[in-house]
Amino acid sequence: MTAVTRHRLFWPVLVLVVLLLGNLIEKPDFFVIRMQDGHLYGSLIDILRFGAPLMLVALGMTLVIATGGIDLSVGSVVSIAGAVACLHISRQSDQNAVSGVLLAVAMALGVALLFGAFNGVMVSRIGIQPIIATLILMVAGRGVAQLIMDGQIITINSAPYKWIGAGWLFTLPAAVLIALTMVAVTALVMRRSALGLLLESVGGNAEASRLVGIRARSLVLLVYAISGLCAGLAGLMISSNVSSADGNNAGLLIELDAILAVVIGGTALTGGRFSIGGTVIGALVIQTLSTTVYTLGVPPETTLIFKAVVVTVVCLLQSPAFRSKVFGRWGPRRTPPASGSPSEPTTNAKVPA
Amino acid sequence: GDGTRDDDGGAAGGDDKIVLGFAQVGAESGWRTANTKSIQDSAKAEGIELQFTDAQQKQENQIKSIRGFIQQKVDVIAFSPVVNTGWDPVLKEAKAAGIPVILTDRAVDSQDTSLYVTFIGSDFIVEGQRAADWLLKEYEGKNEQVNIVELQGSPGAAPAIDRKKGFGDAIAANPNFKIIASQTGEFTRAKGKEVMTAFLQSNPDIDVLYAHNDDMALGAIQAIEEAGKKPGTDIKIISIDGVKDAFQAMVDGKINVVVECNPLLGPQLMDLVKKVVAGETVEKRILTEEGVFTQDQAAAALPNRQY
Amino acid sequence: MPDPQPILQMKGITKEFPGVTALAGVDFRLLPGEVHALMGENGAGKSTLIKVLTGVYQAEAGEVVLAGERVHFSSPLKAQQAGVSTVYQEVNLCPNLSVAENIFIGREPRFLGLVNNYPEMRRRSRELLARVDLDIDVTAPLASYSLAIQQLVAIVRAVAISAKVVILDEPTSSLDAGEVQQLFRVMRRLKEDGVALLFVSHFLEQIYEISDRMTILRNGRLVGEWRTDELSRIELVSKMIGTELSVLEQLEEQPRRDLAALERQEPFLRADQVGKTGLVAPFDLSIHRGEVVGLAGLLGSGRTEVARLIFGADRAETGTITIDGTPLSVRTPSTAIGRNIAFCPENRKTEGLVEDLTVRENIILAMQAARGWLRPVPPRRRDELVARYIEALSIRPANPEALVRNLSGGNQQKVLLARWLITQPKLLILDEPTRGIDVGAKAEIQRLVVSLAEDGMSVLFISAELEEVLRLSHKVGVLRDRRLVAQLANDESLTADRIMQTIASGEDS
Amino acid sequence: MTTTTSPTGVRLAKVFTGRQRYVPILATAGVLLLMWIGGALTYDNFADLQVLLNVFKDNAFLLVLAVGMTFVILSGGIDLSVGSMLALSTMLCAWLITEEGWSPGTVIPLVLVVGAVSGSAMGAIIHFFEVPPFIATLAGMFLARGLCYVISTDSIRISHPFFTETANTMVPLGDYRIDPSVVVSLIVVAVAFVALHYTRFGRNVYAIGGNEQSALLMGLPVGLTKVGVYAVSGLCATGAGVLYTFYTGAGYSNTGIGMELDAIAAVVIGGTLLTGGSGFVLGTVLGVLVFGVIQTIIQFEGLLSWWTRIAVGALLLLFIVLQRVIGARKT
Ligand SMILES: Nc1ncnc2c1ncn2[C@@H]1O[C@H](COP(=O)(O)OP(=O)(O)OP(=O)(O)O)[C@@H](O)[C@H]1O
Ligand SMILES: Nc1ncnc2c1ncn2[C@@H]1O[C@H](COP(=O)(O)OP(=O)(O)OP(=O)(O)O)[C@@H](O)[C@H]1O
Ligand SMILES: [Mg+2]
Ligand SMILES: [Mg+2]
Repeated sequence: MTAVTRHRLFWPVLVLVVLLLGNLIEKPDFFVIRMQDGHLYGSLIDILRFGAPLMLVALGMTLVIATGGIDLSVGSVVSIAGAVACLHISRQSDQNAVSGVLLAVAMALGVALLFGAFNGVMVSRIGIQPIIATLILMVAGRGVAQLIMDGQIITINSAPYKWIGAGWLFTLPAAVLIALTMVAVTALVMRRSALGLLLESVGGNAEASRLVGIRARSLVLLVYAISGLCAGLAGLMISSNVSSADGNNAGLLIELDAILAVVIGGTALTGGRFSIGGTVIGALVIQTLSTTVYTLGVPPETTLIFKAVVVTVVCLLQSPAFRSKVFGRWGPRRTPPASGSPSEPTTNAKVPA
Repeated sequence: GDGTRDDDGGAAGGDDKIVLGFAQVGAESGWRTANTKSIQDSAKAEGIELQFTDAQQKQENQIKSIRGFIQQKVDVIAFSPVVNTGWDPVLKEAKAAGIPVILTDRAVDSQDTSLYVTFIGSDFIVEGQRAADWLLKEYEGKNEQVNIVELQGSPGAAPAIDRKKGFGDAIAANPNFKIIASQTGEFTRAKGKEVMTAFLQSNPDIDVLYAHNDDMALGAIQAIEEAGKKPGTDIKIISIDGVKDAFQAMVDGKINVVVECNPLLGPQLMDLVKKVVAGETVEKRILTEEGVFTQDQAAAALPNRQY
Repeated sequence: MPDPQPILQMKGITKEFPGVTALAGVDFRLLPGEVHALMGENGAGKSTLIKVLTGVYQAEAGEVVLAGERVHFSSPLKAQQAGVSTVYQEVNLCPNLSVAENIFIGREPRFLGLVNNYPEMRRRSRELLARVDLDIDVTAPLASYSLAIQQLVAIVRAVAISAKVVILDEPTSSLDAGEVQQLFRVMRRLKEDGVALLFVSHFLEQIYEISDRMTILRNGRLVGEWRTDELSRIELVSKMIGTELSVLEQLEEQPRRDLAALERQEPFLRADQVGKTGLVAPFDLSIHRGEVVGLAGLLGSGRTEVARLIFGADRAETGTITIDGTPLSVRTPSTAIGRNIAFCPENRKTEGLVEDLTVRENIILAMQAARGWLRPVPPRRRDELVARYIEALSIRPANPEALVRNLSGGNQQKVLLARWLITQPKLLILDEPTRGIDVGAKAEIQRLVVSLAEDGMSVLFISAELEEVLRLSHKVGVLRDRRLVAQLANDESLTADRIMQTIASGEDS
Repeated sequence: MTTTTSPTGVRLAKVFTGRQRYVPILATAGVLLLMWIGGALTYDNFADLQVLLNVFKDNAFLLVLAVGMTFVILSGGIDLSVGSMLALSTMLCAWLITEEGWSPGTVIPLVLVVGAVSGSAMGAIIHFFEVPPFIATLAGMFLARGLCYVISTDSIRISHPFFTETANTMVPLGDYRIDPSVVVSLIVVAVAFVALHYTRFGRNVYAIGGNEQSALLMGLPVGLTKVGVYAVSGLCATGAGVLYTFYTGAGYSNTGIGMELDAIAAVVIGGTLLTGGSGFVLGTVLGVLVFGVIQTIIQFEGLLSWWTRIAVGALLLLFIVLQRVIGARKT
C-alpha cells in the first residue's frame, strides 16, 4: 500500500479519479462509451479529444521546464499555426486536395518550429531570461496571427484537414491518437536515448553540466523548438476541430493550463527531474475539470472558484509537507522524503549578473 | 500608421481637415475587425483624418489613448468603451479641453451625460429580446416544454450580460421555456463546440440553442452534427451578430435565426463627427440599423454581407 | 577529577531517513570549555547528529539537554537564539550578499528598527576577518571568492555570535595549513572564554592538535567517548572503521618515481603562456604520460584557475595548449573532454553534482555527455560500470538509485571521482579530491592516483595538504599571487619546507 | 602565515564586483533614455514633460503592483495573483461603497487588509506546505477573479464624492500638474526602497532569494519572511486596485487580466533576476517606465490593431537585446 501511495503519480491520479467519480454522481452514464457510426462516443472520449491539444502543448512545456525554462509563447504559436494552415488551404481551388493540406500542415509546423527556435536562440544564445524571451512572442505572435488573416476568422471546408482535429481512426478520435503518439515517441526518445538525462542534468545544475561537457545550448535550443512544434501541432488540432482559424482566441491562456498540467504531473518549475506520464495525467485533470464544470452545471461566475479549489486541493495533496503536517498525526512521524535534507542548498550559487 | 507623424505641430491646429481620434477596444473578433475597417474606410472617404489606437481589450490602454488624443488636441474623440463604467475622470478631462466625445457600440454608465455628445450603437438587451421574440413566435400555440441551452459570452462582457438578460426576461413569462443549461463559450468557436459537446452528453433532450454570438453557434453546430443530430431541425439555433459564415449556415439550414448586430457604423459615425464639428446638435442616442434574419431571408441577404 | 556538568547532552538520538537509519540511539555530551571532536567515517552520521541538535532535522527519538534544561529546537534560528552557533559542512551562506552582510545578516546593528549603519558593519567585518588573517573586500558578493574564503567567512559568522556552544562541521576541509592554524587560534581563544566547541574533521593531526576529547560514531551508532590523549591514532582509526586495519601504515611513504624517464617522451599536454588577466598570469606547464603534477600554493594563489584554464572551464585570453602534439583550437570543457581530459572541480555542490539525480545518473553523466545524447550507454554496461565504481570507491549507501542529495559529503565526492574515472581519461585534473574524505577513503584515493599514473594516466593534482601533494607528485608547480613561480622535481631534496619557502619568497631557493 | 591576498587582487576585485551589481540597472536606464530620445526626435509633442507625467499617471497602479512583485521575485518566488487581486480590490471598493453604502474611510483600509491577509495565506501555503509559488498564486488568481464575478459580473460605478473629488484633485508641479496617485506610487517606491535596504526584513528577502536553505541554516526567519513577502505583494496589489479605482471611478471584474505578466516583465526588465536575490526596486521603476514609454510610442505611432501587438513585441525585443548587449559587455 505505501509503495503505491509513494509513487509520484499517485496523488494526481487519485484526484483525476475523484473528479471522474464526481461526474458519475451527477450523471450516472458518465462512464458509458457506446459505438456510434463506427466511432466510440462518450464523455470520457470527449475528455481525451478536447484534452489532446493541451496534452501536446504541455508535453513541449515539460521539456522546456525540465531545463529550468518556461515557454509563455505557446498560445501564440497555436494561433499562428492555425492561421498559416487555414490561410493556405483557403487559397486553394480544391480545399479537399490532400497534397494541399499536407503542404499547409508542413508550412504551419515549419513556422511553429521556427518560432520555437527563435525562443531557443533568445534563451540559449543571447542569454535572456526565459519568461521574458518568450513573453515577446507571446505578445507579438498573436498580432502576427491576426496579420496573416487580416483580423478575420478564416473558415475552411476541407475534409482531410478536418480529420486532424475531428476525424477518427480505429474508432478513436484522430486527435487523441496523434497526441498519444507524440507523447509515446517523446517519452521513448527521452528515456531510450540519453536526451532525458542530459536535459535533467542541465535543468538540475547548469554549471556542473557545462563542466561535464554537455552542450547545453543546443539542447536548450532543441527543447524550445520542440515546444514550438508541439504547440503548432496543437494549433492545427484546435483550428481543424472547428474548421477555422481564430487569430485572437485560439490557444488563449493555454500556456497557463499547460504549466499547470506540468506541475500537477510532478515536474518542478525549477527544472531537473521531469515526468511525461505525469504531464499527461495533469492535462487530463485539467480537461476533466472543465468537463466537470459543464456536467455539474457550475455557473460561469463560480467556475474559477471551483477551479481554484480543485487546483489547491491537488497541489496540497501532492505536497509531502502538507500530508505529513496534516495527516502525520495518525501515522508514525516520518521525515518527508521529498522535502528532505534542508541542509543541501537546492540552487546553485547565483552571481548577480 | 500615418496621420500622427505630421510635422505641423498640434495635429488638429488650424488645419481645415477634421481630426478624429478613435480608441478601439481591440481586434478580438471578426466583428470588431469589420467595425474597425468600416470606420477607417469611411474616414478616408469623408476626408477625415483618423488617429486610431487599439487598446487590446484593456480599459487602462483606452484611457491612455484618450488622454493622448487630448494631449494632441484632436477635434473629436470617439471610442468603443471596453466596459461601461470608469470613464468619468478622463471624459471630464476631455470636456475641460473642449473636445466633444462620441461613444460607439457600447454605452457608458455615467450620471453626467454631458460628458459625451452622443452614443451610436446597438442595444444588446434589445438583441436578446429579439432572439426571444422569434422563439416565442416559433412555439406559439404549442403547449410543450421547450428545453433551451444557452452559450454565454465571456463573463463580465457587456454583450454577454445584456443578451442574457434581454433573452431571459423575455421568456420568463412563459413557464414552458426552460433554460436547462447555460455556460460560457467565451465567444469562440472552439469553446462553443466543447461546451455544446458536453451539453449533448448530459442533456439528451435539447430543443433550442441560444448562442450569444455566431462564432459559438458555428462551433456548436459541429458538435451537434458529430453527435449525430441535425442542427436547425433537431435542435433549433438562435444566434446573434450576423457574420457571413452564420448566413451561410442559415442557407444550409443549420441556423434558424440570426439577430443582427451591425458593426458597420463608420458612415454614420463620420456623419456625426462632421455635425458635431459644425456645431449642430445631435441626438443623444442613435441606434444602428439592424434586422432579424431567418432562413428564408438568408439566401437573399448572403451576397451583401460584408463581414 | 570528575568531569564538570556538561553544557550539552544528547540522549538516545534516533534519526531515520527513508531506507537509512542515520542515527540509532546515539548519546553525546559536550563539556564547557572543551574542544570535542566528533569522529567517524563518511556517512557515519556526524553531520546528521549536528543537524538534529540544531533543529534542521527533527529526531524520531531522543532528547537534548542544554545547560541543564530540556530543549527542542524547531529551527536553526531557535538553536542560535539559545546560544548554539553552527557552521554546517557545506558552506551555507548567501552567495549574492556581500561578505559583510553574510557575517551580519540577522543581527545587523539597528537604529529605530532600521538597519542603517553599513560602514560600521563593514568595519567590524574587516576586524573579525582580520582575526583569521583575511584581508578582503567585504563589500564584494560572497560568490566572487573561492570556497576557502567562503569557509572562513562562515566560520567568522559563527564565532562572532557570543555563543555557549560552537559547532564546526569539517571547517578545515578547504583550508590550507596556515588557515588551519589561524582557525585553531580562534578556537583556543573561544575555549578560554569557556565556550564548548564541537569539531569535525577527517585530519587526524588536527584532531590530536586541538581536541580534548572525542566521540566516535560508526554506522549511525555510538562507539564511545575518549579523552584524546588516551587514544592512539591506530586505535582511533580501527574504532572508526570497526576492524583492526592498519590504514595509517598504508598511508605512509609512497615510492618516489623516476621523473627523468617520464620526461624523455613528448609531453601529453603542453601549455604555453596560457593566462587570463585577473585570474592567472601566463604560465608554461607540461604534463607527461603517467606523470602526476601537483600544484601547491596558498589559498587564492590561483591553483584552481590553472586547472580551469587548462580544462577550458574559463576561456584563456593568451597562450596555446597542445595535446599529443596537436593544438586545441577552441577551448571549452567539451573540446577538452573530447581530448580525454577530465576535471573534478573543487566545489562539488555548485560545479560538480546534479543533486536531484541519482548516484547512477551522476556517475554516468560525463561518459554520456561525451557520447552525445543519441548514443546512450547501453543499460547493461552502465549498470555494470556504476556497480564496479560504487564498489571500488566504496560509496555508501551502495545503492545506485539513491539521490546524490542525500549522500554524506564524503560519499558525494566519491561519486564525482567515479564519474570521471569511468571515462578513462588520459589527463585527470583533480582539484581537492580528498576534501572531506575519511582516512580510509583518502588512502584509497591516493593509492588510486598512483596506480592510474602507473597505467599511463596523467594527473594534475591540487590539494591544500602539502604532504599529500608531495607524496603523490612527480613534479610540483608552486603558485603565488596568481603566478606559477616554480616547478620543482620531486626528488629527495624536495620537502614541505622547501615548498613553503618557495611560496613565501616567490622563487626556488 | 602569510596574508592570503595581494593588494592588487583586492583592488581588482573591488572594481570588478562593485560595479557589476549596477550594470543591469545602468543598462536599462541607458536604453530607456535612448528610446525616449528616439521618440522625441520622431514625434512632435513627445518631449513635452506632460507626456512623461502622463506615463507616470497612467502607470501608477502598475508601478505599485510591480513594487510588490519585486519583493516576491527577489525572494525567489512569483505571484500570479496580483492582476486578479487588483480587480477584486476595485470590485470590493465599488460594491461596498455603492451597493452597501459603506464609507471609503472604512472600505479602503479593509480592502488593504484583505490584500495583506490573502497574500499571507498564499505565502503560508507556499512555505508550510511547500506548494510551488507559481501554483499557489495561480490558484489565488483564479479564486480572486472568481470572487469578482460572484460579487458582480457587471461593472459598478462609484459615485461617492470622496472618489470623484480625489480623482479630480491635482498636485501642481510648476506649470504641470500631477495626480495624487503618482505621489502615492512614488511614496510606495520610497517605502519599498527603505524596507528592502534598511530593514532586516528586506535583507532577509535578499538572503532567501540568494539561497533559501542557507538562509534557514544561518538562522534567518525564513518562514516569516516568505509569508511577509507575499503579504506585501497582496497589499500592493489591493493598494494598486484602490489607485485603479480612483483612476476609473468604478469597479469591474475583468480589470487587470494579464496585468501580472506586465508587472513581472517590468520587474525583470528592471534588472531583477527571476531566480531571486538580485535586483533593485529602482530598477522596477525603470521597468515600468519602459512599459509606459513603449505604450506611448505606440500611441503616438497610431498603429492599427494587430500592428500594435507586433510593435509592442518588437520594441520589447529591441529593448531587451540592447539591454543585454550593453549589460553583457562587463561580463
Ligand atoms: N536527507 C537525507 N535523506 C536520506 N538520507 C540521508 C539524508 N541525509 C543524510 N543521509 C544519510 O545519512 C547517513 C549519515 O550522513 P551524514 O551526512 O550524517 O554523514 P557524515 O558522518 O557527516 O559523513 P561525511 O564525513 O561524509 O560528511 C548517510 O548514509 C547519508 O546517506
Ligand atoms: N585576494 C583576493 N581578492 C579577491 N578575490 C580573491 C582573492 N583571492 C582569491 N579570490 C577569489 O577566489 C577565487 C579562487 O581563487 P583560486 O581558486 O585561484 O585559489 P586556489 O589557489 O585554487 O585556492 P583554493 O583552491 O585553496 O581555495 C578566485 O576566483 C578569486 O575571485
Ligand atoms: Mg558530514
Ligand atoms: Mg581552489
